[in-house]
Amino acid sequence: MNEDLLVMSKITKIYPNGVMANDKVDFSVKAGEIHALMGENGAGKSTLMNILYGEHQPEEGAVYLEGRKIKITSPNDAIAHGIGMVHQHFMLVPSLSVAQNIYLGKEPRKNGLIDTKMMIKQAEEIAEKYNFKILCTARVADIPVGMKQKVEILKALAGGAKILILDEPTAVLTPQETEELFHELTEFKKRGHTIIFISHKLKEIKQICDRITIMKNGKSMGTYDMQELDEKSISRLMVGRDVIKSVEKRKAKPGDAVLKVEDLSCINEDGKHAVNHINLKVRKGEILGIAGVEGNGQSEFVECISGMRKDYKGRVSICGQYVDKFSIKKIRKAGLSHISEDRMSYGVATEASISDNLISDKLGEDMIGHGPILSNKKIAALALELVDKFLIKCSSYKQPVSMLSGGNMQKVVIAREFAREPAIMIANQPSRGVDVGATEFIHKKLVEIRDNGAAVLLVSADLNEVMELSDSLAVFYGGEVVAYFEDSRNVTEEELGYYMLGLMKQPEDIILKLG
Amino acid sequence: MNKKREALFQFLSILIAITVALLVTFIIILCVSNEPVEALKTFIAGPLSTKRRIGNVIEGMIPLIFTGLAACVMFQAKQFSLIGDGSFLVGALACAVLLLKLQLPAGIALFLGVLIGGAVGGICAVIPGFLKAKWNVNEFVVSMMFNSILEYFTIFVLLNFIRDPGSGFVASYLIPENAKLQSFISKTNIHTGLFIALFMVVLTAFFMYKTKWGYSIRMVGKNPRFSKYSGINTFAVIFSCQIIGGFIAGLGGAVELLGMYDRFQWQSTPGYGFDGMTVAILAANNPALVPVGALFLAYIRVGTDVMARVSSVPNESVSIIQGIIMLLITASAFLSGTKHKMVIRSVKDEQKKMKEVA
Amino acid sequence: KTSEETQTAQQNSESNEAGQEKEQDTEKEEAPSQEDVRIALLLSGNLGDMSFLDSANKGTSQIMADYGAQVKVIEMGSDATKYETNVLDASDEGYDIIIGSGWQLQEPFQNVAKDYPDIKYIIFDAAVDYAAGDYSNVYSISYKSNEAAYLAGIMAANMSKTSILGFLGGADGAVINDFMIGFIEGARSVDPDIKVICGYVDDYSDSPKCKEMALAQYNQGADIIFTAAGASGIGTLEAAKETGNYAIGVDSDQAMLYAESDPAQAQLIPASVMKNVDATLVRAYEMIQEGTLPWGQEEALGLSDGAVGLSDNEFYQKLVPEDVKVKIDEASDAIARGEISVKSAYGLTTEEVREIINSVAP
Amino acid sequence: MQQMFNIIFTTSFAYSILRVSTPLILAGMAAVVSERAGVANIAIEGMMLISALTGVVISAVTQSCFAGVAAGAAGGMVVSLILAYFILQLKANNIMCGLAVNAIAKGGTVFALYLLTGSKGASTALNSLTVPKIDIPLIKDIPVLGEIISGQSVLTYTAILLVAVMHVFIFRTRTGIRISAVGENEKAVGSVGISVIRTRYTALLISGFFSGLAGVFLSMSYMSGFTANMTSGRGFIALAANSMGQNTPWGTLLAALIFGAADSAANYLQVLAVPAQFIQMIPYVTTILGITLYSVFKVRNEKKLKMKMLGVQQ
Ligand SMILES: Nc1ncnc2c1ncn2[C@@H]1O[C@H](COP(=O)(O)OP(=O)(O)OP(=O)(O)O)[C@@H](O)[C@H]1O
Ligand SMILES: Nc1ncnc2c1ncn2[C@@H]1O[C@H](COP(=O)(O)OP(=O)(O)OP(=O)(O)O)[C@@H](O)[C@H]1O
Ligand SMILES: [Mg+2]
Ligand SMILES: [Mg+2]
Repeated sequence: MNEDLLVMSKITKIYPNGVMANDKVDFSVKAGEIHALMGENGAGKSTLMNILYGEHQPEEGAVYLEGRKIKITSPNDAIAHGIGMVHQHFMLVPSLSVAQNIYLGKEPRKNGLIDTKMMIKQAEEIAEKYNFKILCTARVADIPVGMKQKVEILKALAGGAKILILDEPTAVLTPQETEELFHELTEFKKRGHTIIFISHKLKEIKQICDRITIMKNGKSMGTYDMQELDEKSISRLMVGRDVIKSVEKRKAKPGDAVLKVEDLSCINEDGKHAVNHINLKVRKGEILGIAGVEGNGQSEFVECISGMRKDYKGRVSICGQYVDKFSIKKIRKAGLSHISEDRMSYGVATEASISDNLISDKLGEDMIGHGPILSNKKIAALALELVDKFLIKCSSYKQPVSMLSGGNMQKVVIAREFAREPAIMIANQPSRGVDVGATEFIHKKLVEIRDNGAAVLLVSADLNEVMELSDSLAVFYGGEVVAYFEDSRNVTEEELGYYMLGLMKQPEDIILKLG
Repeated sequence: MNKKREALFQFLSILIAITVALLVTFIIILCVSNEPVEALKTFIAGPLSTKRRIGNVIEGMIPLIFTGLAACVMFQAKQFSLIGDGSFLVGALACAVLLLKLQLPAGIALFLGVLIGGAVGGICAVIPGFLKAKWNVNEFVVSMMFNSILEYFTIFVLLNFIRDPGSGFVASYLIPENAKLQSFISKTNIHTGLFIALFMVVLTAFFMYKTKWGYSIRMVGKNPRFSKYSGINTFAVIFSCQIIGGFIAGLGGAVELLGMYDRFQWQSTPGYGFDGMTVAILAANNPALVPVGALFLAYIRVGTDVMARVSSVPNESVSIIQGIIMLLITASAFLSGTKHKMVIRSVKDEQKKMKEVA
Repeated sequence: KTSEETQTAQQNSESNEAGQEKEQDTEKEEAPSQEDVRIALLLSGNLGDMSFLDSANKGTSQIMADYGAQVKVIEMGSDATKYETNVLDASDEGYDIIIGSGWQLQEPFQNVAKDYPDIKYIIFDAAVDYAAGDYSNVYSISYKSNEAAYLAGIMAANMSKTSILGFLGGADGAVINDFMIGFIEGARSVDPDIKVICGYVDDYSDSPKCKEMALAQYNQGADIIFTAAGASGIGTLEAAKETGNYAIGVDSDQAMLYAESDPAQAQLIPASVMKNVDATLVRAYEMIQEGTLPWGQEEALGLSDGAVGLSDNEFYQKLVPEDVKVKIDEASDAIARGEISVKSAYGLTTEEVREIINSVAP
Repeated sequence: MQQMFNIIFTTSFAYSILRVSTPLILAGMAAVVSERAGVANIAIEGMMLISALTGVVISAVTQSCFAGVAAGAAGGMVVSLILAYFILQLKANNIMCGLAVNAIAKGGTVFALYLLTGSKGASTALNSLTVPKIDIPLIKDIPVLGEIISGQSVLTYTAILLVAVMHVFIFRTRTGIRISAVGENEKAVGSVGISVIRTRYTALLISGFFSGLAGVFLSMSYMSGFTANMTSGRGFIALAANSMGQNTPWGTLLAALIFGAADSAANYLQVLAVPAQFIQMIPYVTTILGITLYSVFKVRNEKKLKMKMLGVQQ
């Protein structure tokens, strides 16, 4: 256990755009440990792991496995050496089934053709072995995000990985799912596997990791035993200052309803009733949190009220004005801002520059130019201000967003949606994949606009986040509201968990108060 | 790596592509000609050897600029529509019909003729554009099919409405002289349509990069879901960008007719729509670079023509050589290795400097 | 007369290759002497049209072979904006004679020729407008293809069992319609009630489509199809073979194309309507040498000049019944004497053409 | 109207549909496989042209029909290999490369034809062979159907057989699945250790193979020889068929048949006293209508179904 199983030595990586993402990084893991890799957004964690997995080639440095120098020039080499990786962003083929995705590249065959039956059987077996509940015949395009994450993990496991790299696997999981995953990971460790675990959630890291390596600005800040460090010192090493864990906020003074939803129902692409007769209002100066296991209608609900989805029944109004027939442009004009949960698909245009991404919702406004004309000056000023204010780590606002780290992409979304003072802010998983410092910042912002009189609808799979930020709280289960707490302080995490899993439901009259 | 170096690299890799293309060209010429050096010389220098040939290059550029711009606007929104080809044809047809059917006074004739060409070119794009925007019907297929329909339509109109039976070949009556774009450099056919083309370049570049609508078009091309989410009317963008493309191509058709022809005589598309796609790709979809792409294409066309004319290189090698140059010109991987090494060196230099400072 | 033409045609195909060799020879061995006449042949399209461009090329090749003239063939493709430039370029490059093909070169020739009075211009299958200026250095050849097609019509109507004929043209234009109208008139002169299915391929190189259209015509009862569609026309010939019907070729003796490679195909082509561009170019060159060419004029050459005609070869002899041959010869003489005047498509409007088509539609 | 029906409801018309469709089916398969791999193959047209000539020349030289067909298919594959090298290795723009290959094919085939036969128009001087037509034993005796289905070219039957093979290949074999996956998310495929480039090479090779067969069909079955530029845009129609067929082999087959039927109808309806141009438009109008109706129904149905479910819920 004391021998280093895998050593990465003096790894330097420079991207074609000249960003030095890794600067002579030393990194080593021991056999049978769970090793945490932490650092701010853009610190170079994903880059280092992508190098280990053969996706990128380093400019300098070497990798040693069990003392022997190995060459990894493609994921194929990495897989051959028993390294598996779960990427930060999904690497799935949407039109293929879960089983096909898991066995992509290693499909079982009979008579030269793929043995689909066998493949599904094997997939079911492995899912069962690791206690993951997924439907192996479903198309990946149709399954919720949390389930996709499990498919990713199974994919790596089915590949026979001895060393498993998990790049923020919990960012899209519910607490329960995370717990399950952790359980499996510890099982895994017992069987002698080694795990490299990237996460921004200190609690998780503390819970399961044996050792931790911290990165900052492309350099390693050293490796420590988990016991050596408390949460404070970790964040100090990462960010260079203490991060206050909980957001200070005054008690809410809710005013009139800003967003009102009346009897909303919708059918999703699978033909299921994703949202069922929901009545809900969000008041001026309050944060209404929506808790729930992913896939219980939150996504569809947000899509309906933000105008992304039109085929629903029911009415939505903002500031007393019915908006359900409005175009998205008009809905936004009526005062809605919307942080999308799926930043890669909706939140950003990765090929476009940061500034282009920051102005996409402001075309009707003079802040980027009069009438139909764009003003480069105004745009530059706005972009500089937002990059500065929202701490987006980039070399220039003209950089394409694709060159940013995941967390910094999220900050671009946040910056755009906060740039105007919204009447109602829908924040769907606002701090997903964002480092502690930035999470704190986003939370502060949400509270700030609340205090300035905006209504905030917060949807998050992160229970801590919902409980900490929300003034009042609703729980979604099966497309319905199953619980409503006018004061979120009146509920415990455990109690919430029961509602989220559908084990309990409040009486109608309490829920009706929400509407 | 700084901007200057980046640009230098871009330039170098294009230069290498051209050099390789010329080398391959030379080898081909070597096989088919008994005076290869002479032939290659006429290919490279031929277009510049006389005023008329320089004129040919510029004349050849004009329609390419229009269809190149049209392709740029549509490609920017990731609309892979071929409607430019049909719009060019029908734009010219509409212009001819208008001028032949109405006796318009001098100044107005030209203006209206070009404008109607654009308008009808835009109208041609309505069906493929609408179907794509509304029901997501593949615009490539629809525009391709629609172009064939437009071709037959053109033949029909030409034969039945504007045909001059006195002309030995199928062609319209003579276009009234007062509507024509006059050539302004003696001994060439370089006509005032060049200014319309350049004006359109400026206008399109301004539109794409300096207006909100142009911005919307670019964003829809980069990520339509993102655009929709941001409140951009993706239906209008997709619909309009094809109509704008059709409009510009239609203008081009009218300008080409009024500048280069005495009669309308096309019975199939002259193919400028496809050439426009090539130009747009060469220009990396940037309207401002379209004249450069058009110039390049026109230049190699005239070069190969001259070569086929004055040397013993057979005519068929013209399209072979043009094809090879096109194959190589966008090949971008030539220098990528070297470029990466240069990036690394410059980053390290910077670091060293930083250390020295510290 | 016709058999003479066939011979020339055959000779031409041989001399074609000889010409190629000669071309290289002259370039290698002897520097072009001062006396060599330099000729440019400007084609408003590309070679391989299996029609009048190929035929013109054959003619100039023969001039080259027989008279030692230097010939440069320039294929100008389909972009009409290039034509005038090419004429100008050729004029500047000091050719003695510039030959151009077809109506599309009419206006370029008109624009250029008057500025180069020392150069001789010949345009064939079209004519410059002599009223529009001083074109005393331009000679125009036009062909009365309708006359030859008339003979084909007589032949077809006599040989048809179904009384339905077919015509497939390359595109709806005067050059093609001239064939069609002559064909229809000839057929009607035999049988006023005869039906002719007329179609246009709208493409001169889509032989599969032409074949498909020809098959459709055969299936609808036509048993002889006259095709004037350039290289597409090959499709008609093949359709004939596939259905065991007859087809009539155009421009060159198309039976001879197959005489060796595919005799079964040749057996089904009783005749082709010839437009002997090659012969007329050679004739013109000879007249230049003799000093008898009528510069500054248009000559409309027809049957009597041997410029057009029906091909006469072993297949014609074998396939066409004697009495029909006699009728054809009679008609040919009558046309030559001016007793029959065949309607021409030149100057007809589309509507008038359509009326004619509809009048014989089944 | 009556006249129209008389013309269309004949066995010879129905028989012609299969024949007209065959090159589209084959080229359509070429489009299916390349499109699935995420490389729009504009060069099918050019590959067809090159193969058409190659097949004719080799069959004339060897006097073996099979050798001709094989050489044609191989010709397509060689061209696709070159295309793949430029697109995949040199990272050249694939549309540009496709247009370039088409230009080269157009000039190159005429040039080669001239060198070989002295004609720039057609290969009539070569004694090339054609693929035989065969009767299918039992079916040929069925009254109407026999006349329509039996007696087609071997290549026509091969084409239909190959559609079935392609279906199995794409949905049931490793390579097939990987080709589709690469087209959808190449990063995902690369991250499981499959070479993206090699997968695309394979797809383009197969695409070349089918383009080759399509070309050979034109010159060795449809026609019994090569004529310059004889493809006349069929490679592009195949792209349309593929798009109408939603990138699936059977769908593309159906689309090709629909186009073929419309095209045949246009050929048969030339006798009608309607301006020929309007008749010629039929296949293109049909295609646009077909592809539009498909999309409209798809969108409408989904929405209707959803709203109906919501209504019922009430
Ligand atoms: N493909 C790329 N091209 C250019 N630069 C890149 C690319 N990917 C990442 N970078 C840059 O490299 C740096 C490190 O990025 P990396 O993705 O490794 O960060 P990270 O530590 O994983 O951050 P996060 O927690 O946000 O995921 C960042 O500055 C980023 O902008
Ligand atoms: N179909 C989908 N539905 C919802 N979300 C999706 C979908 N596909 C992808 N995503 C989003 O893509 C992202 C995948 O990356 P991930 O969230 O793991 O990165 P991250 O850890 O947040 O990034 P970083 O740490 O670099 O900021 C997730 O935010 C996930 O919500
Ligand atoms: Mg990362
Ligand atoms: Mg991250």
